[in-house]
Amino acid sequence: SSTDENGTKIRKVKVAFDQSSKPISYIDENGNPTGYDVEVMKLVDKLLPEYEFEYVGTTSDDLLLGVEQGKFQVGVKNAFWTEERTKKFIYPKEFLGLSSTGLVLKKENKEIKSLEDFASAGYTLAPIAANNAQYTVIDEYNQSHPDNKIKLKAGETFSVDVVQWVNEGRVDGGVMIEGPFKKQVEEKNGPYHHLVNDVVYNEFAVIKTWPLFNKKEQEFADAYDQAIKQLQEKKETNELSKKFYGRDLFEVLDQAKK
Amino acid sequence: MEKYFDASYIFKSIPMLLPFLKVTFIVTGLSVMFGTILGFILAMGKIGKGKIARKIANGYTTALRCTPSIVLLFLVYYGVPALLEKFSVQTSNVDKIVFVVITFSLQFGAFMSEVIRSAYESVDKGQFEAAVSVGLSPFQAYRRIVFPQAFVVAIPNFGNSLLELIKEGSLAYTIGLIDVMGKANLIIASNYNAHALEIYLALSIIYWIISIVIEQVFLKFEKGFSKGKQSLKST
Amino acid sequence: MLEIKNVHKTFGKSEVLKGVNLSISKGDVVVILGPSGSGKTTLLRCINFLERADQGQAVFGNMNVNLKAATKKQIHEVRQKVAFVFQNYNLFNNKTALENVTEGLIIGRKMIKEKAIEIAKKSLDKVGLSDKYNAYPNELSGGQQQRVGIARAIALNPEIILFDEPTSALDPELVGEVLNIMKKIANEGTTMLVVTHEMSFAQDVANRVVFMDEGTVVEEGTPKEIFTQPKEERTQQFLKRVLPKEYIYYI
Amino acid sequence: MLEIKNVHKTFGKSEVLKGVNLSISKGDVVVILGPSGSGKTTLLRCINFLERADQGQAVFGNMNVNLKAATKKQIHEVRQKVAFVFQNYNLFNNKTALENVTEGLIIGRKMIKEKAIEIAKKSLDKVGLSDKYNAYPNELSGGQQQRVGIARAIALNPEIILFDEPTSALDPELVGEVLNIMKKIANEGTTMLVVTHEMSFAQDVANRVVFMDEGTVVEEGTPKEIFTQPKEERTQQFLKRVLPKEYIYYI
Amino acid sequence: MQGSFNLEFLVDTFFVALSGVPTALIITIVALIVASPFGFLLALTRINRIPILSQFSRIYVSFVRGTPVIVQIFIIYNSVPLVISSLFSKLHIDKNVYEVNPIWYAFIVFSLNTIAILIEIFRSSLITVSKGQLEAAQSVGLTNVQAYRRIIIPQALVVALPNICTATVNLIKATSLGYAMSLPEITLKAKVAANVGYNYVEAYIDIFLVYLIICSLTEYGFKLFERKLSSYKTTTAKGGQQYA
Ligand SMILES: Nc1ncnc2c1ncn2[C@@H]1O[C@H](COP(=O)(O)OP(=O)(O)OP(=O)(O)O)[C@@H](O)[C@H]1O
Ligand SMILES: Nc1ncnc2c1ncn2[C@@H]1O[C@H](COP(=O)(O)OP(=O)(O)OP(=O)(O)O)[C@@H](O)[C@H]1O
Ligand SMILES: [Mg+2]
Ligand SMILES: [Mg+2]
Repeated sequence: SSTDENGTKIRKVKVAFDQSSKPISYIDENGNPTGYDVEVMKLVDKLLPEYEFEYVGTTSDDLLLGVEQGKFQVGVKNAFWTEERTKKFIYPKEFLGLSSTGLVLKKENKEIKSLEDFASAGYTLAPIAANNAQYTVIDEYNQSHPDNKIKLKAGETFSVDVVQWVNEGRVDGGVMIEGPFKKQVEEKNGPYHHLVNDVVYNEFAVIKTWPLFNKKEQEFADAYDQAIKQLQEKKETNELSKKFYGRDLFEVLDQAKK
Repeated sequence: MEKYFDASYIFKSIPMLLPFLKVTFIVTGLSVMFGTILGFILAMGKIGKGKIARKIANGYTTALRCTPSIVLLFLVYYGVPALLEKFSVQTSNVDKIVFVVITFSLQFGAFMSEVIRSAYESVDKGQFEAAVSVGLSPFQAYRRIVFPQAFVVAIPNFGNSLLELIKEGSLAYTIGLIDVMGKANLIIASNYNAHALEIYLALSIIYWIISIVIEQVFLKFEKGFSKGKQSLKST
Repeated sequence: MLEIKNVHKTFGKSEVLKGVNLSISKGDVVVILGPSGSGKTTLLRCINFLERADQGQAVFGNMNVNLKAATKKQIHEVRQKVAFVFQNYNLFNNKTALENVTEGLIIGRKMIKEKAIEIAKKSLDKVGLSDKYNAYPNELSGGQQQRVGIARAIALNPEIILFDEPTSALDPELVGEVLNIMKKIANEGTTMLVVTHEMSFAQDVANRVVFMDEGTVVEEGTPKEIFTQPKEERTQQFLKRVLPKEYIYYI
Repeated sequence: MLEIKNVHKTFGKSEVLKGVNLSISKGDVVVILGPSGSGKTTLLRCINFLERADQGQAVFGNMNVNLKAATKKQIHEVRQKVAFVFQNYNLFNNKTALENVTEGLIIGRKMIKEKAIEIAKKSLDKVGLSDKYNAYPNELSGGQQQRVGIARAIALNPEIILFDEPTSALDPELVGEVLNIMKKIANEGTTMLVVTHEMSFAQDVANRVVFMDEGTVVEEGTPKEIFTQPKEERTQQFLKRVLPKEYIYYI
Repeated sequence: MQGSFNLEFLVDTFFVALSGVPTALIITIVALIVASPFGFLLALTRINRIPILSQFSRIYVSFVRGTPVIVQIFIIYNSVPLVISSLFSKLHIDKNVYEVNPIWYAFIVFSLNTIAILIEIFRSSLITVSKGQLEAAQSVGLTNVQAYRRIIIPQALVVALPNICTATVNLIKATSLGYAMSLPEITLKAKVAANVGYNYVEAYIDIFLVYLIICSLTEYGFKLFERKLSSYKTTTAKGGQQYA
């Protein structure tokens, strides 16, 4: 720690982010960290003069372990809330953002609106990395619907290109967050814009996302809560949601799951 | 497949990938340096008379030969800090490249110990005997006669191990190191996972060229150093 | 000049040398004969400390050494006096013919380079290799390689040269080449202890022939004595088997 | 029995055989002499199609073969008539002595196993190896290995056996062993063509000696003719260099 | 680590990891079986310098040996289905390429990889058998095929075996990268188990142990086999290469 010109103590903290999860958190062409989660944290930093944030890009495996081990004080990676994680991390009181999570399907399957529908149809799902909370979402669904399970497979993020896989029929559906889907398919210069009439995105939940704090960082988490409240009141998070996800998800906050 | 494949991504991504070879080379260079030192120590254990040293050196080699790099990488990356914390040594400020280098030094040391041992043993015992019989001390005999010949034998195997190391080093992306492989994954992520195939093709071209260059360089080395080396005898 | 007393050597369980005694005067050429496995090579190697004897004494001139317990310094001294010519040459593969010869002089004897090269050239000339100074061993024929081995030994100006079957790795046509060189050196008065199967060499050059079997000296004498009137039955048997027909009339 | 006409063979740019003619009658033992590189090995190999000649004819009994253009079938037939004994034995390392001999009989000749074993044992007995049936090559001494090679050749009951320096890879003590066997076989009337440096064998056993140099037959005749009155200068030179002193009086 | 070391998890997950062993072994065995004949034939094309084919196998070997396995996996995993499905649609074969188990991708990747490794192994071991062995076989009347089958290959195999052993161990290890193809092998299974309670260190220790066990058993097995195969060599005195 060091001191600023006013003599207040400044504490340096490491903020880990998943570096390959555009548009939530990523490294832009110039090598700078950005994305919804990162930009929110940057605003938080501005409101917390006693902290100085340093952003460390990494993989989500490393992020989870690094925060747990204390290598990083906090980590952002579009993290959902799960029971197991509360044992390893501090969840602050206030969430960081919202994530529209949905199923990517072929046009002809657009009637499938929920995980129940998907499971009853007996469809195959694109693999999800085991440490991704989407995996937990599906897993939890399976546990609460033992008679109507979804075929869940663990895999590797880089090798799974959900839109392409669904379109070519390698799988019937994949879990995706709305932001990337929009950027990929719906935007004019998106790499899969030509598939805009072939695949659909059916939201099945809006889920709150959280920063994960190291267990020793209760004080820091409290400071974060203060700051994020101000930001949400000033609607700054809404702006960022529009910027990165193309939609103000805070409009549907009332439907959001924890 | 035309729908998904766009060769222009290959050419676009190569210049983006190349600067990150620096990281790959740093990891490789440091691992070669430390690994070779470790390899020497292990090889000495294997060659020497000490039974325990030999057992340890051989056991170490077997264990590392039997461990996938990715597993070793994770064990070092997660295990070493956990272990050090028990002795209240803080590792949170240590760059992850350090763990990568530790991992591959450990592995390269195992490779090298075999390279060194077999090179040493390939030099006929008579060479040493002839050297001492013309009045060289054992140390002089090793330095001037045995080692230079062993070195020539070791060159191609060293080259192979080096190639192996560079390839295995690509797995450092799994802990988030941004070398060429890591950068490739960042590019893919910035395309929202689209066009991964093209990026990987670009990556494989880069690796392939490096390997060809290294192979050629080592062939040159081998030719240059093998003056007087006896041609292969038929058995 | 060289006296060896009661040399014993065991490998694992087999006793290879069972108390060998030998004495060689200055200028002598002594040939050791004996069937394969009788311990000839082992004896030479013990003399030069390439193998540690289990027991035994050696007297080199006025220097008395325990073959079992010699110190590093003593070994070094012995090796200055004794040169070894190997059956399979053992030239330094990474050195040219000239470097093979200078190596022992410059590094072992700490001679200055110019001097060493001069001596090396002289001894290579002596074995007829004036045109091969810069050839690497693998560029030389077997006979040439063995001659470099001999040049390497004589350049050290040793008091005695040990030869271990110096021609047995050579093609029949190259044998003559090497034997002629050895004769020449013998005639110059160098003391030599030679293990060989070349009976004609033994006959023409040796002052004394030693017949070994099963780790002991069975019989020794002048070539004439050994070849024409061997006393021991074992010697007779061996010679009958080894000597070409032309010699048989001797026996 | 065997007649060879105008054999030519070139390796790269060097012409190794420059039109060799040779004729061998049944029961003959012909020895080929000649300096290293004169093409002796190449000639034998061409006869057995281990090397393809560039030109030439061979007549085996009543079978006329073009050495350049022989068909697979003809080659197979020739190899049934001609056996080869290699300088460096070339025993099948992964087969026992007995299997080395039966291999050609069972697989090459399609003989039933029992018969083949019977024949193989007989020929191994003939070369004095009745106690080594089940030994692998690396368990045999050089002389024993070469004798297995000979047994392998004679078991095929060939019309002619080609020997390529069958003793030059042997220790001096083992040479006699093999030469004796060869004499025995020669005395039984087997036709043999032998490349060798063993003058005493040539003298004792050969009906005819052929001297080759630089790819041609320089001179041929009875051993006596060649050894005592060589006509060509090149033959004289060669013999002077190769013959041991004891023979020199011949010349 | 705040969460202290979880021994119970370590033990439980060991068996989870162990349950991935059959997958790893099946891939290894299939790859070896598929690759052997190709590797052998291509090695022969190199030894005999068959035009085109020998150049092809050289480039092929160079590519496979020059690029990381993980990159090869990504390439195959991304491209094979595309190629096949466009092929099928051109040929009007109405079959869904994508209903395949990911293990098929593993078979393809590792077989292609192993072919290259085996080409090199076979090539180098075949040239250690001296030409004289072939000539001797010919001279007693064996055909080339017979000579290879009965004399050359048995001898080459002995030389090749240590290298085949290394290749096999490397192959088993490389299957750990199957996670990239969602292949439920040792590593992925343990990782999924670890995910529940974030017990990664324990999981990786388990994975390490499992690989250590199967790879050392493999090495041991090969050693036994080698001893049997080289019975004709057993009496070779291995000169102690220790320097005095
Ligand atoms: N390093 C060793 N370890 C074990 N036994 C050995 C060793 N060196 C030699 N022997 C054995 O000692 C015996 C004598 O060997 P030595 O080489 O002295 O015989 P030799 O008379 O020189 O025979 P040759 O004429 O065959 O060279 C042999 O039985 C040999 O097997
Ligand atoms: N495969 C080959 N390729 C090129 N040149 C060869 C080959 N085989 C033999 N030669 C050359 O052909 C010449 C004759 O060789 P060959 O082996 O027939 O001689 P040789 O009379 O048997 O000699 P030696 O007594 O040394 O065995 C030599 O100059 C040799 O270098
Ligand atoms: Mg000896
Ligand atoms: Mg020849």
